[in-house]
Amino acid sequence: MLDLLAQTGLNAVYAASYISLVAVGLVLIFGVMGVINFAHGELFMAGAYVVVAVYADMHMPFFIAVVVGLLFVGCLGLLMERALFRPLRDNPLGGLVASIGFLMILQALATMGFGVRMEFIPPVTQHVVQLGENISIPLARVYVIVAAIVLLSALWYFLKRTRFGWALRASAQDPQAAELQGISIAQTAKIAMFIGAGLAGIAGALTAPLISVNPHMGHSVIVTAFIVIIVGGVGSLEGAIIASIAYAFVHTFVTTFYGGVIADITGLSLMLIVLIVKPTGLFGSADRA
Amino acid sequence: MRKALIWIAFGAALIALPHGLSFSQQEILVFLTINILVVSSYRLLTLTGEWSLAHVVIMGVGAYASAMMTKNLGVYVPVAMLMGGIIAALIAVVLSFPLFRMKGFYFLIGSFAAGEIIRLLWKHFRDPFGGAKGIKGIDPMPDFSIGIYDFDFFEPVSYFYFAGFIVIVCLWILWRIERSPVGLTFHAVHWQDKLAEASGVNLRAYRTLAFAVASGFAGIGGALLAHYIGTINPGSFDLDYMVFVLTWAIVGGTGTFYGPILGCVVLTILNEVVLRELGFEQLRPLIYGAILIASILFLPNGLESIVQKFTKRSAKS
Amino acid sequence: MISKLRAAGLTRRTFLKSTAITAVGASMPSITLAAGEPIKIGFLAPLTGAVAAWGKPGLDGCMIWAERVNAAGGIELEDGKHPVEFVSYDNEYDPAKARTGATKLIREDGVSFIMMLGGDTWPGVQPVADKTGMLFSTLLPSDLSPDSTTLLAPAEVHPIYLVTGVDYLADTFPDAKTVVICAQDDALGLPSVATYLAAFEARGIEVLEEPLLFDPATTDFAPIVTRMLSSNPDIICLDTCYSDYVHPICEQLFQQGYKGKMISATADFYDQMIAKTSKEFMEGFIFQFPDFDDPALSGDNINFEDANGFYEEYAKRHPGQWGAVSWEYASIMDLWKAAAEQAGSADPEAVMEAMKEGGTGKHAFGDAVWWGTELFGIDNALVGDWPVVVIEDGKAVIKGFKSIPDWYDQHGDLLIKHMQAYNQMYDQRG
Amino acid sequence: MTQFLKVEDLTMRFGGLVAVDALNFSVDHGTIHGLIGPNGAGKTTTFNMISGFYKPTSGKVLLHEEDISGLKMHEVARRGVVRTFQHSTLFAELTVMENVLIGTHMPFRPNIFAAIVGWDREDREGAEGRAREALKFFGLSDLATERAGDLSHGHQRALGMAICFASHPDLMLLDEPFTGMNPEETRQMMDLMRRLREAGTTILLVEHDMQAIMGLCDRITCMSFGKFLAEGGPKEIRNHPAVIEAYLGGARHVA
Repeated sequence: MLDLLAQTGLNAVYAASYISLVAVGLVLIFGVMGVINFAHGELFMAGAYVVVAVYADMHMPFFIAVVVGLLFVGCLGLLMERALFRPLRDNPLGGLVASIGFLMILQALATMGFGVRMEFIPPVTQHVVQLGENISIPLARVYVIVAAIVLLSALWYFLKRTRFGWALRASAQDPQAAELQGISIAQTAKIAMFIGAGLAGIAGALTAPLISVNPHMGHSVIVTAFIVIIVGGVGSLEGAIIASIAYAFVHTFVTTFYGGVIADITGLSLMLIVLIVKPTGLFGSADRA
Repeated sequence: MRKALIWIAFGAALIALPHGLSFSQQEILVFLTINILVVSSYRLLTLTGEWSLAHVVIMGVGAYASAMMTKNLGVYVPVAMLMGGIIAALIAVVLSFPLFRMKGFYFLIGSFAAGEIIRLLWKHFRDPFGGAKGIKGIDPMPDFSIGIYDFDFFEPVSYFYFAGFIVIVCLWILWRIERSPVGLTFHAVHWQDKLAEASGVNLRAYRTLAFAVASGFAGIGGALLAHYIGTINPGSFDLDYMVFVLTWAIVGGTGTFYGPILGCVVLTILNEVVLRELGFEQLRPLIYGAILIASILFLPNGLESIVQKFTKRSAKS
Repeated sequence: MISKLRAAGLTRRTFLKSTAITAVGASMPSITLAAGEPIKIGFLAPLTGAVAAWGKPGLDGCMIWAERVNAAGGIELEDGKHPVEFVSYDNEYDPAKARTGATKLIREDGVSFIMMLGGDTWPGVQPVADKTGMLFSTLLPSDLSPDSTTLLAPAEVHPIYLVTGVDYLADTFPDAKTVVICAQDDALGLPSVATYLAAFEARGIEVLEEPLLFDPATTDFAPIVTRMLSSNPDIICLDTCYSDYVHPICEQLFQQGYKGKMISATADFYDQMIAKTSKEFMEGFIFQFPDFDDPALSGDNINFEDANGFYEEYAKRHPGQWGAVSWEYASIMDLWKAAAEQAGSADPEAVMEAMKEGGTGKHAFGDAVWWGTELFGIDNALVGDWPVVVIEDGKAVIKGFKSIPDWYDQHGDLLIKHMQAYNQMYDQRG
Repeated sequence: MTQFLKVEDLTMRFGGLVAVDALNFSVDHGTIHGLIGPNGAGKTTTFNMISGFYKPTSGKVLLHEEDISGLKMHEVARRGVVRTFQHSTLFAELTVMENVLIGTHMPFRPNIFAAIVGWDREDREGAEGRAREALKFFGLSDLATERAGDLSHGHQRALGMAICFASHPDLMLLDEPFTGMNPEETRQMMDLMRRLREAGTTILLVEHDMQAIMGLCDRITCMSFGKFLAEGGPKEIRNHPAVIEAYLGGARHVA
């Protein structure tokens, strides 16, 4: 029983890692751009397909594929910013519809380029770290966990310690005030979109060898990410990370002990309860709602 | 007088419409008619400024309720449809207690979560909801004759007349509500909720009223759908469908009563008729996505803004 | 107008003809095919969206089938040879769009036969089938019911063939006594769970836990695998899952150190599963869908026309896309073609009569009987032998064909018991 | 006679900050009552507590001896206490007429069923009549079809009051009604308020414009740093040493 608990805990840590990467990107985009990026799950998908192309098809090293995934999806983010969200800055619902349109296009492109079937990605490593008789974690999952910790720490440093980060946080809190202080909103929007999209892309790239890659894989990712950022409070990066961890643990443990559908219902119910008790999420403030 | 003539001509055109279409286009016309009710009722909800992602699931509540009533209790189909609408409205009232503690983005996602929970409950409880397979063999609307016309509700033309009649009655009610002091109060709640409240408007009550009325009509729409295709399942009311309703409303524009209807009609014809006829069967999602983006970029106020420009110009000249 | 005709006592058959006449600009159904005019076959399955993987590869297979048949001169009817042509309609796995598509294919395109994936989309099409008398086929026999006489399940008798795999397992490894089942919680997974439960019970294999149902939106399978392994089973049963789930589940089983037996309905792209785990781990994996280059499929008992050649062509055109649905639609066409040639007509009623003549039919995997009254309320499923496939040294090998009706004669009551427990009997599915 | 409006030990804390501290005063029926004090004295907070916009931390607001503190804004409004807002808080997208019609919400409560079948004609006509009356009273009749957001600043303030007036309030709470008005507009507005008082409406207003306050109010309550400072007629207040001290002291601090 103790083994089962420990193994389930490890499973939860992995889930928390990739969920938090996706959720933090979504929060960052919403904070700075003020739009709900419905296509975020498809950015995750795009990152996974980069690995299919670069690592599985072109046989480049996995590490390179992940970096390409980050850059490529980051650039997709820049494209979205320039072509969709910037012209629609005063039209948040328009941004929502545009991101839905973008989502459809990305899905269709993936289908055309790679087919409707799931993709094959050779395992990066088959090494399993044995922590006990019945407790183990595959090395590939450890990579994801480590990468998440490194990336999120780097992001934290960037946001709290650099001028860019300061500008980003300022414009997330109050765009008008930020503009008055001489912060270029266009500049911060670009940075936020690149980082936000890139995080989704790298999460997709890192997990690609571990999950089923198909054109519709983004759907369940975006649903999870929405739940997480609502529980954490929409404007809050810390909230998103803490909520990711909480959600991953609850969902993983309920899945293991009661079943997957019950886990989904539990996750959604928890989110509703949080919203009823504190309508702005655990770490959210009311003004950006 | 002239107005009456226009309405008569409009009615005659509607009656003649399905006879100019191919069989599959008649089928699409039936679904389009139902979707017009769904998107119009959605607009009523947006009048108070809140955008919900639960609307399609609540439409499903009406569909499930009506289907189960006819199947398990033998209720006469039109009565069951009305009851489906009422039950959808009641569920909306229940949901309003948690949901209207939230606003804006939180409401959007909160409503999504509430809808997903309902969908998962349908999936999880095979008895009575049929689980993932849903409900099959739903009683069709019983055929009847009105002397000059025999209704055979397998035929899309008959069902179009039936559904069209109900939808027009519903649209008329929605229009009356919007043009009444109640509708004005919805606008007030949207634009300045604090000032409205200071004038004695019970915000919560009006938000709930809009949510419940919109949900009731969505429920009737769901029931109309269920008794036509004869089967419903949790997947029939998923986020994809909701996204379509949302895009119809926004691409059409929600400033006017006819905006969302326009969006629904134009986008449905593009997606279901034009793109299929042109042979883009498997490319449709790509092109549809591009159309969404183009329309939102170049027509930020929706398709209705074209109509407005046109009517203004003709009013001037 | 049409409704008045109906009121005047129109039968199904004349109805089809009369609507075709009233259809403005719609071509006539192929019942009155001119000589040499192509026979149109409807393909009504998801081609876009999340379930497209169950339609698109089948259409690809049909295209190859049509080319091969047309190259050989087409289908021989009374009035001479006709080429065959597929008309597809993307139903997006939505019952309403399936209904629209069925109407279009029947009343406007004038097809003679419609192949569907079935499942959620069938109930939407059912009224159209009932009214028009059009002949339909489905891949999912759980769609069958006594209400629809013109729906056939001539290719895949999912899930009943699963019993053959369990039988093989029990015969070959009598020491394996315990099993845990996991399944996706939907129309595909549940009847399959009931079948496996019956098959394991028939062979005295203990099912250790309630089958673990997961939502089709699941991406991370580590928790489910952890749970399955916690009861230390001899066998893990993967039920009927999409390959999107079979692969990550196997990978997790491998990584969490599982060493026992595995049985599953499908193992599409098993070479990738081997690459993700190891040859040793996948050795002995039991499933039900052979590669069509298997020499056992060139045997005389096999009715699928040149299975090996078909596979070769498919693999050439769509590398890495071969799966169960790739051949199933085509195998239905083999059956249909034979029946149409026997009837000398493409008329749905005549073809169906010829197909079901004598209560037997030529199923892809051998001669079979039309069967299913007890389970489906109608004997419209073509059931006979089904192959048991085992992975040996990295390659799927047919280990033999086992008779499904024989199993049912012995253990039918078990199957019905478990089907009822999961609300999967035809009279419960309402 | 019972007290019309009485504020008892009213207190509001925001975190550690005490914005209003145990405030007591009362308003007599049929008077114009001013609430003044230097910046940050807690006038607007007091206002917000009376109107139900804030829930007081402690203390009571008694209307005809009924405690209305902590009620929602619309519940307070339905008891006859209707407020205006600082700045031009209006339904900017709607026409002037529609704005005032929303003000008639309470006397002519809309009913959705009557509205659908058309049995509310009397109510609609009544509401429209009342709205016209309100527009006429505030001299906005000619602008009825304009979009509220397009009005001049003075007209917007008047419209804000017209919305309030349309609901037949017993007590109007006016939040800085003269801000941004030129002397002529201020004079006209003062006349209107006197006419309101004659019609039996009680007015409680927060204002910075000392001249207007002194010329208009029957009684004035002065606050400073959240506390009650003094109360009396315009003359008493003008010469009250504590008031002078507060304003001069405040001025010094500001400077």
